[in-house]
Amino acid sequence: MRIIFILTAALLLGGCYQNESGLSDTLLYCTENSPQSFNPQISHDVSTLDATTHQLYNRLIKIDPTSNRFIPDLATHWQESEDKLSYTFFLRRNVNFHQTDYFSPTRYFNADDVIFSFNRMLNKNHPFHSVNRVSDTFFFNHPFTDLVSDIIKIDAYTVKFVLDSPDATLLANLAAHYAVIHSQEYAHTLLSRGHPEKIDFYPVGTGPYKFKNFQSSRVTRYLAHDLYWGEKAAVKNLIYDVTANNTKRYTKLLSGECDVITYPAASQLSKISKNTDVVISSQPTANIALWSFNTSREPFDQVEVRRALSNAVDQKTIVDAVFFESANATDTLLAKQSWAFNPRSTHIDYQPDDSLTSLKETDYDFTKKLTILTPSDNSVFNPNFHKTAELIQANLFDIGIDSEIISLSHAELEKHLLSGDYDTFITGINIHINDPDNLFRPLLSCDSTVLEGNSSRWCSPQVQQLLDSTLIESSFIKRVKNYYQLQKIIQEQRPYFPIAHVLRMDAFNKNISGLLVNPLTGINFQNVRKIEAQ
Amino acid sequence: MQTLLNVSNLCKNYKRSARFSSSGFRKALGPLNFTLERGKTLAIVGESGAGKSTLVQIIAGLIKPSSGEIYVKDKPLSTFSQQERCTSIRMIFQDPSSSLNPKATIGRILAAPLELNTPLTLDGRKKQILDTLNLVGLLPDYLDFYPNMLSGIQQHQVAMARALILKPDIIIADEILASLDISLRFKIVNLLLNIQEKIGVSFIFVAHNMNLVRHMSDQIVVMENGMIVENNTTEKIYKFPQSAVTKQLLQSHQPHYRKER
Amino acid sequence: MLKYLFRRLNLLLITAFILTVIAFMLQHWSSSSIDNRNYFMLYGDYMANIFQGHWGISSIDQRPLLNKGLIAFASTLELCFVACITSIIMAFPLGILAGLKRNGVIDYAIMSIALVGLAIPVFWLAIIMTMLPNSIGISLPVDGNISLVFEVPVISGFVLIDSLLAADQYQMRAFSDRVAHLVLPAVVLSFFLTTEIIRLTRHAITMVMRSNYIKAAYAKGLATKQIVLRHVLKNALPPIIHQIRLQLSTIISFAMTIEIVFSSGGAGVWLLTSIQEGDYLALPTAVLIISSFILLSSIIIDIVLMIISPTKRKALYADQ
Amino acid sequence: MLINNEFNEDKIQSPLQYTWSIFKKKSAAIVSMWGVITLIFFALFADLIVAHEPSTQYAQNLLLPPYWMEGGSTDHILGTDDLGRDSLARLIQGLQLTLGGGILITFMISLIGSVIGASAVLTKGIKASILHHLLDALLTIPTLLTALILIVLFGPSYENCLLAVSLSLLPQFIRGIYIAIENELSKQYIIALQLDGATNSRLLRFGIFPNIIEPIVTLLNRIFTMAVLEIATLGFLGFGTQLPDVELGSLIASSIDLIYLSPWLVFFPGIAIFLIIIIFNVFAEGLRHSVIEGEE
Repeated sequence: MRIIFILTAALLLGGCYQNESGLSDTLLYCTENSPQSFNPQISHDVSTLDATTHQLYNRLIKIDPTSNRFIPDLATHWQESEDKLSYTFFLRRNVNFHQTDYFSPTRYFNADDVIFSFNRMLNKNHPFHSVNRVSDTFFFNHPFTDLVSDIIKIDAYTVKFVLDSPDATLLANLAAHYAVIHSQEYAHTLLSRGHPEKIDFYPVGTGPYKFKNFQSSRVTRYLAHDLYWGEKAAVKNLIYDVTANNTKRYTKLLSGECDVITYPAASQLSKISKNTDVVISSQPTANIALWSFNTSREPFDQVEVRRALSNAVDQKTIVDAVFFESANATDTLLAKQSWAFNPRSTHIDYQPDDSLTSLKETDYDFTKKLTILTPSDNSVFNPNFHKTAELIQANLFDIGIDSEIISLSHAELEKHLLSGDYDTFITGINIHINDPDNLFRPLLSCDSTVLEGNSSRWCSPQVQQLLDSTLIESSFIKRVKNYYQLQKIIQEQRPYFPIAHVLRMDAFNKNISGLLVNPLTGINFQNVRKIEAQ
Repeated sequence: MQTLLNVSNLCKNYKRSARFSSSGFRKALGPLNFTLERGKTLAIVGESGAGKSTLVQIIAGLIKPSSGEIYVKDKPLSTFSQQERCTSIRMIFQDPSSSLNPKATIGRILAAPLELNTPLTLDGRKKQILDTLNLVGLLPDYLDFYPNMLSGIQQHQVAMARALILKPDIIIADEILASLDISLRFKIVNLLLNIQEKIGVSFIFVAHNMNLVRHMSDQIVVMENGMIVENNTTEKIYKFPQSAVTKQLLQSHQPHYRKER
Repeated sequence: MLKYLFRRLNLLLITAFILTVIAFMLQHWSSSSIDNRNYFMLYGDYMANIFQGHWGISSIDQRPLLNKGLIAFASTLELCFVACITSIIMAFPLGILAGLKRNGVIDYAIMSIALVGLAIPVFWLAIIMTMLPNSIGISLPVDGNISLVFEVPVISGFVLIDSLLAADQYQMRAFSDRVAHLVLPAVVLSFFLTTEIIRLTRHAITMVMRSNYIKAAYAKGLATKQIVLRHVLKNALPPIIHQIRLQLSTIISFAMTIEIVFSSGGAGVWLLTSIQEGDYLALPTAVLIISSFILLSSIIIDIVLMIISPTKRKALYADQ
Repeated sequence: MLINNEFNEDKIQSPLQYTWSIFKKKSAAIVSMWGVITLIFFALFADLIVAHEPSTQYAQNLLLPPYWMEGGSTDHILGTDDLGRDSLARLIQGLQLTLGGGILITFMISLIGSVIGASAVLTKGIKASILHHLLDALLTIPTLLTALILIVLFGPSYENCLLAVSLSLLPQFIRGIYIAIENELSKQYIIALQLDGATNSRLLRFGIFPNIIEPIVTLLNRIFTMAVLEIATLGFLGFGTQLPDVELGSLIASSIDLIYLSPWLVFFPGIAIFLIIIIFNVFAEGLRHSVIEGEE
């Protein structure tokens, strides 16, 4: 009898169980990946940005999400010189760095911190320049590092950025995810302790949240920064939890184990949108899913073959079956909302018969097995690579091309890509800076490697020249014109088959308010409020 | 005349319980000495646990003796090949219902020893089987039967046929009567005596029942605690029992119905 | 008794030796270092390291593998333990009922349920269970060991105990949260276990009920309930415990699968992520930890059983 | 003792025939036998039965529900998946690999296990003792762990998955058959057969094997059940069949993201596994009971 009593008690406990995440001072955010580091300067994956940019750090300036104008952050105001070669920033006073278990700041934020933060990226002799530098990561290769020639400390609260030549993108770059301000004092402490590498894993910043701990590559805990200079965060404990499976994430949102989830499974969006307890935030991004042709290999070096293959793929079905409502089908690399988008570019439709005819004209070898390379894990720009590959495979089969899907894990994939032993590759690219150069350069520049994005191994002198000249072009009209021309070339040449522009999706319980998602720089929890669950 | 069986200084010491001993006694045996002549019947009697079963199992070749030797026609048994042993000594088990393979027909059961130990052809085997069946008084119809379709006494007859089929010199019968009804016991005993008369085989009987033993045997060995306490002709044992055990056995005139497992 | 213990110990040592050889080969393979010394030397070194507690370092987070493995396995054990208790509570009455009403309607009903329990793949049942919060509105957690709100320090490795120890910080909230997290996985696991125990109980009951002393008890005029309580349980328990011992590795296997579906931080998830991230040294560690647990516990069960019922000694010899 | 000839023929049934005659009278057993036959038939002749190829994509029919539900079509009886492939065709393809694998494993294990088990019983001594300890050691490694070890060593594939499952189940079978034979060896008719001078192989074939059918049926049933469950589990975890081949477990894993949208894609493969095991278990149980009754 006693046993039955205990059992009943346990069941009752289960029945009346109130989820602990119901507490209004704690917010659980379920992401699909753990951050690679806690410094957006060296890692630019979506998870790192979501975890760091708006939570741990501030930048000098930021972009107002509604008006798209630059507004003050750590810099209260700024001046541009007449010759457009220098910018002076006036810094905010009485800004506190985080007080944590591993560091106690003794001074406020000042110009030294700005200079430290940028010199780490710009100055190759900087003691922190090579710290934690895994490979030629995106940022350290970015042309921005070449454009700024010097950063001068005028006084403790004034800094001047000096450029070699006028650069239209400087402010955009300073508002970008990686232009965060670190503490110079903390860096020096770490150097003297002999652990400079900790700067990227035990972060200290000025943001509304401070780092508490990071457990078993799954859970990250933040505490509200109670000495924050601006409006303090309403939710005291912010917990990031990695739940890789997107169905599981949604299930956890329903069971109350997550308050906010990133990228709910695309296949479930129609169901989720019917759930009145859940709010979906969806934002267009410039992130794009692609199918790239290896142009360094026969027969994909022929533009006719590339166009014919593009003709053969039923893009609409792919978008329906893989992305459901989480992406907009596209025929161009650049997203429609970009200022450089060319609305009059040529299009290619799903025409398998035409495709077959033109392939026959090019003497395509139908006996050869075409390889479709895919990553084995999913990514923000494609919820299901393998499914995409299977759909393409079926389309190719219809026109008589036999193909083989090679699905590889991250490390294997890199090896394979570098060897160049592939015909086509299903991939995509994340864009964090709202400038066309950020899309075109990794995909199309001769200097860009396969791993940086140029998976079609594309290199055309004409395109390269357009890319380089447009970057230093100060006339906006001229830039737009150049990009129009570039898009025209690419639409004809087809080194990539663009599949869809992916939406940034987040879902959260309806008791959450004030959540801001910036598709470029990540999620922002600063103003989030949570109504206590009944 | 040649001695058919000569047991000389036979000993068995156990370290552990033997795998095949169903009663599982752990006592040492011997040293034992006795002989058996052709066409005669030897009865081994004693209380249960006296070592009768072990002794006959050693003779049958199921257990190896620790020391001593058994001579069959003056030839040591340890030098016998499997075939020679089979054709000279055969054993009838206590309970035919468990000693006949339930998944084999009578024909199969009887053919197996012939196939394994004689060079006979198919026809030869068939003839031998029919002859033997006839000898034990069974109809040839039974060849296709399975053991569980036969009555208890028929099963006994089959078991006997299996022992006889190789025309051995000695047949060991290990308490075969214990499981039978009193009327059937006599039937079996008579059958055995008839067979002995016809083919001149020697019997070794294990029993506790002195009654039947007297009727059948020429010679009696009385055992106690692994030793022979008395070994004499049936006449003398009955008339002048020497040991206490023998006297006690003789006094229990009433036949036992209880089955020994 | 002493002789039996000695024999069992002997068996333990030899089996443990074979296991360490397997683990050593795995270790040797996965570290893929080229060493020209002979295998005996290497094995000696490996064993020396094992005995000193140097089981290697995880390549994922640089924590000692032994520590990680023990913590993970503790969580698996906790699940197994809770599931065992739940299923014994559920299965015992059912099995007894089926055994008593053998070949009746109740028996058939219970045995059909038991068959269903055997046939349902655990991972599938687990998936269906994770859908519960959505479909019937029960608010039960479907993921993890304990809500992330609680930062329970690892003391014993058993989260139930640790969450109790953290009571000064969270009162009983952490503990009840842990219990809630165990409900669904334990239900799934106990589904399979219940099946097994029902079958065993029923069989044991039938065997016992057929035996003479029960008939005698009936003859004495005792009521069925009394007989069940007095004789049957006492006699049916040893074979059931014995069978559970044999099922131990299957139970742990299933528990690991269930953990993967519920992403609870146990041995299953630990191994899966380790393998996916190329930390193959986790495998020999897991083999040693889990196997030595099974080995030791089966020996303890054997000895306990032998103390309970000395007549079973012979059966234990034969390892049936 | 005259025996009428007709009566005689009627009466003499071999144990096999007798068992069959008992089996025939059990309706559940007969139904399950037809179930087994149907399953195997489906698995063997899938191409002839199902109108669709498992890999053909019907782009205009994505995620169709089963035909009895709203929006379903009789063209795709169990609906289609997210690529427009026919669910039934894929289910049957999965059935082929899961059921086929289970049967193959059971078959191989019973062959190899019987040989090892029998030779272990008949050659007592050091060899058997080594085998015992090795089995003891292997039995303490959970099957999932054995499978993971093999898959790490040789890479994930359907063949390796089958190998892993076989290796993890083999010790159980050997143990079982060892015990069954050992029990049988102490029976008197085996001793009698040994006295007839039977060789070991003859002893096994005529003496032991026909008398341990019941424990063998139980063992095989258990091995088969575990094999199917483990193949599916490994497939589910991604260590079994690799795409584009599907197996029931991997079918579940690949449909799990669609569980809110098209739950039947997860339900059906699970139910298929469930049915396989239920049908084979009822069949084996019927067989076992018939054997027991036949012996009584």
